[in-house]
Amino acid sequence: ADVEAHFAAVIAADQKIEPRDWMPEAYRKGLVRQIAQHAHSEIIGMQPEGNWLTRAPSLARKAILLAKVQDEAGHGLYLYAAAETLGVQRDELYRMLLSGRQKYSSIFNYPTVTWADVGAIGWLVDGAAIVNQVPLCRCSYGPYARAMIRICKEESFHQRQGFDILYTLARGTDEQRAMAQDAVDRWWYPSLAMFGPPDAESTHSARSMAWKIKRFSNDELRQKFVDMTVQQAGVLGLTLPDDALAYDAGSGHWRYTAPDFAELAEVIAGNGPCNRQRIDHRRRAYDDGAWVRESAAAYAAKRAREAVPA
Amino acid sequence: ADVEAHFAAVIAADQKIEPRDWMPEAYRKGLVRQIAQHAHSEIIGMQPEGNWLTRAPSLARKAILLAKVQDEAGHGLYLYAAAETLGVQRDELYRMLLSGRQKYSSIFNYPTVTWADVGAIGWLVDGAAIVNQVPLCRCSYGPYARAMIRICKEESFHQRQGFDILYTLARGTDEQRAMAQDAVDRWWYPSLAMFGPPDAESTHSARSMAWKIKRFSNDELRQKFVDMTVQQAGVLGLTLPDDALAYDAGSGHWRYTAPDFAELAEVIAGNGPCNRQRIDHRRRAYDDGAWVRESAAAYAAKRAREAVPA
Amino acid sequence: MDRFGYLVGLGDDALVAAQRLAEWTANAPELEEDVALANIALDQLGQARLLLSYAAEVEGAGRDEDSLAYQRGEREFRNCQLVELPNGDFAVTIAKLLFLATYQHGLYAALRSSTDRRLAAIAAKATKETAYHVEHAALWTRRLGDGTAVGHERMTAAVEQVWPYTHELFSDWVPHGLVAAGVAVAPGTLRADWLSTVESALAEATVPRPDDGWRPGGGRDGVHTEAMGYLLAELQYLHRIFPGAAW
Amino acid sequence: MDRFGYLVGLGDDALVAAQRLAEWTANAPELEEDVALANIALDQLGQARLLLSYAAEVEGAGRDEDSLAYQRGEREFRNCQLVELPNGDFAVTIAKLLFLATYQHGLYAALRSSTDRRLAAIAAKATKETAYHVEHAALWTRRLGDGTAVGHERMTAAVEQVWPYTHELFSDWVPHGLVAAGVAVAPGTLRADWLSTVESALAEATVPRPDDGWRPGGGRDGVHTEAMGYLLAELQYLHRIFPGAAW
Repeated sequence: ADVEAHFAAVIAADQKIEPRDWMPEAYRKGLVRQIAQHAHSEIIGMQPEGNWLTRAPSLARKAILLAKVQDEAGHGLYLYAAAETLGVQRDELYRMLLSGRQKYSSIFNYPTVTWADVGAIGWLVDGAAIVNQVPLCRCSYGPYARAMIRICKEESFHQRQGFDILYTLARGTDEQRAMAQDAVDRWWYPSLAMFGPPDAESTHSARSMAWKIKRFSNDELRQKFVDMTVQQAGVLGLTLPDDALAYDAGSGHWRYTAPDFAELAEVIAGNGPCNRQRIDHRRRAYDDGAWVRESAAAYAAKRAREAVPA
Repeated sequence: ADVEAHFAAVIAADQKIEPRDWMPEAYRKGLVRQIAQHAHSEIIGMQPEGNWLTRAPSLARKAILLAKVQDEAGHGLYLYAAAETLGVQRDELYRMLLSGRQKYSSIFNYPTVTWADVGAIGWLVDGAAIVNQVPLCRCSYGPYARAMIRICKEESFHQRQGFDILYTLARGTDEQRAMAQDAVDRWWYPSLAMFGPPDAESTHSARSMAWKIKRFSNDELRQKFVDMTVQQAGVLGLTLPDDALAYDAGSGHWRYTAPDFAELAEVIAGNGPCNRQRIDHRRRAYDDGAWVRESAAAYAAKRAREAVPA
Repeated sequence: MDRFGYLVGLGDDALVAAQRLAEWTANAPELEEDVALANIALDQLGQARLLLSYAAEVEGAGRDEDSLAYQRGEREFRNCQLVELPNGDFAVTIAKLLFLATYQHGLYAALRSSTDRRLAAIAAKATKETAYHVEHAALWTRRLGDGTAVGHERMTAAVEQVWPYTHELFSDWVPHGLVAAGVAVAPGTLRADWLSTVESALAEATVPRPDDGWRPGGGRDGVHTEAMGYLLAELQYLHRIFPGAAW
Repeated sequence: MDRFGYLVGLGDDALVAAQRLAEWTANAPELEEDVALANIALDQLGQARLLLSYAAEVEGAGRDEDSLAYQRGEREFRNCQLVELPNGDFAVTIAKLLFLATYQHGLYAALRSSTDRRLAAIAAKATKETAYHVEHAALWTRRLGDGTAVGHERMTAAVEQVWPYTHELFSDWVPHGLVAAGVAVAPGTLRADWLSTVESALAEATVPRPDDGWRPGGGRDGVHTEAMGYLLAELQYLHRIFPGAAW
């Protein structure tokens, strides 16, 4: 059909598919799933860092953290809006999050145990997110690509802030330095796992590549992240917890120990340290807020009726 | 009538009226009011000190404070039991507390702002309570008198513990000493007000005296407390916040500035710093616990039915 | 109480308000409100930082915004009790914000012509920010008060619960010398405008304006509600563990 | 992990349990329960003090029960996560207590014959105390589980919520050398008796025994749930402000 040819041509020409364009149902569904999961991750991701808002150790750090967590809510909003261009409703997606039918990034199922974890999340988790997301700025679906451009800018800001927290701690007292190293030790492998299972076991990937939603394989992105992070760890003066890390002059890459994918599978299956807590938290906020949303809707309806001339 | 004569004779002989004895309705009602108010005070009094249970600065102090607050709950239980001998139900009295129809001691409507307040409550508030309560051990109503004997023993223990907290603080760092003095400054006049309005304005007193429920007037007890406390303040090395304090060699008593009875009246009327908080707290505990009490009652009823032979 | 104390009083109001608002993050009834409350918290925190930094300079004892925020004891905090009250449900938070922001907006608007130029500059920025806070709180007061029956009931209860604590905003705690010198504003002079704004916001929301009765206070003298100690323990704990460390 | 670490692990369980139970004071569903929970909290606190004091002596580094309780960071606390979980409703508290006390009772009963005589003496006292705790929790489990429909529903939900955290009680965290020396008990050996007691308590209460599935852990390595930081901030704040002061 014409529409199919048009779709294929746009993809081939590295141009953008827009909401009104015809698209294969699998393309649409895959995108909804991916964008929703991405949006959910932003929203759930507010919790581990939000955990330190009231306890941040300086007012400047408190302000930066508050702005960051606020950005995450904002990212969630852009992304839900991008998903809505594909004919779904935010509330519907949100309920799928709450009921567990849609996922969010498993990285947010680990607890933030100390203040240094806020730094490690910024440096490692946002760092990994950026490596994952920068290629999405060129993704074939226009609204998603445009949302990602905005998000990536802010994320790289967040990553620098996380780096800066760790940099300060690493140059602080012995206890602060130990706190920073401990956080890196705990967040390193979970961050590596953010790139998903190894290419050999990855589902969805081939078609996503063909459709130019995904541009690099999980292992390619993971390698890129390792190469980048090893350098930065040197600047921080902190150690990555992998004795096997070694520069391979031949490939120009750092060799590393792969994360424990069995653990990743467990966390994805719902058995990470904080899965229940994270979803319970969101459900509680949603349920506690029901009367507020209902009252606001009733108020809006009254105003709308009044606006209609009698 | 015979019963009236018997009642009068028992009172005159300084013996005890017991639950099965005839008593004037006003005697019974007055006692119910007084014992209930006393019980309510123990229960509400758990809150200001309970406020420091999770924050006590040493494990030894935490244990002592926990035992003390537990004693207060126990005192409440004895006293409600004493009131029940007069033909009322604890739950009925408790609901009168929650609805504001019965009072509790106004002293518990002040907040515990620092750890030193726990010391000041023990020393001054429990000290004043003891002065008030020791004569009640000889009160004409048997169950009340016996409850008071047990309570007074524990209270004097509590008073020494409070004194010891302040003694330690007064010999500690400058900040600790200042904390102790500040607490004494804030609790002194409210403690003086615990003895009630000046004799000239006191209601209930004359009849209570005649019936040997009350043995000394408000002002007599207040003076006794001042004389005792001035000595102890000297040992502590803390200052009572009254420039007019002076020893009167003629009377052998210390002259002092009377508390602000207008403020006392305000607090009694419901406008102390914590009146609403204290009652709201109790209501919340009562309401939140309703399902628990109901389930326990249902369980007990099932067991009782099973115990009946078929 | 001097200029330092005045600045600290205003700064503590903003700091404690920011701390309470930050507690809402990831707990708000909808995502847009997570964003909005974080925004308001950020504004309040920004005001607190400007005021406390300036206070520290005025004092000239080598302190800074962090030593003031993290190393004072509860009895040295000069905020009104209104801001330290627990968040309660969303209606209580909105009532607190409506009353606080309306007060702050009137205060900062007046302080724009303070003879203290640094304070006047802070006030100019804060006037704009608090105008948005008032608007936001008033909108939610209407949405809750004039929405569903449940919303109306909760908003009414919240306003009644918080109202007594508004009296302290207008208590006579500011040194008369500072007022005479045109540095500060006498709080009492702000109440008429405050009342008129608040009363019309409540009227539009069909929420009754409570009677004036109980007037708790003491915050300006460092006597706080029992909620304050827990707030400070959370705020200060980490900083206090490592005295003098940089973060 | 050595004898010091073992004692600290047991002591931290008791300390954190006491802290959570103390939160109930003046909040219990009835006065008798205020008394009972305070009693249990006192027992747990007493055990914590004996264990931490002894740990400090064993360490020989000049620390005492207070420096261990108040001056360690979160990552140094060795308690299981079960005890740090927020109190939740009364059913959650009872479920936590039933599981903890049953474990402690079996543990202390076994430790009465520890080759470490001091520990054996502490265990002898604690065995009696925890027997009462188990009985109290089991009684309430029946009252809630076999009382009203609401009680049954809440007790069932509470048991399901807390169950996963019981696995950590029996994790292999105790140095095998200590076990071999007869000082300590291998936690895994306690589970069979624990299960039998708990299963019959649940059965009598008509509460289903949850399936084993998720097995959170980490507490013995000092990796705690996010609730722990707030608990410690409250516990330690005052002591930390005045390092070295006597109280």
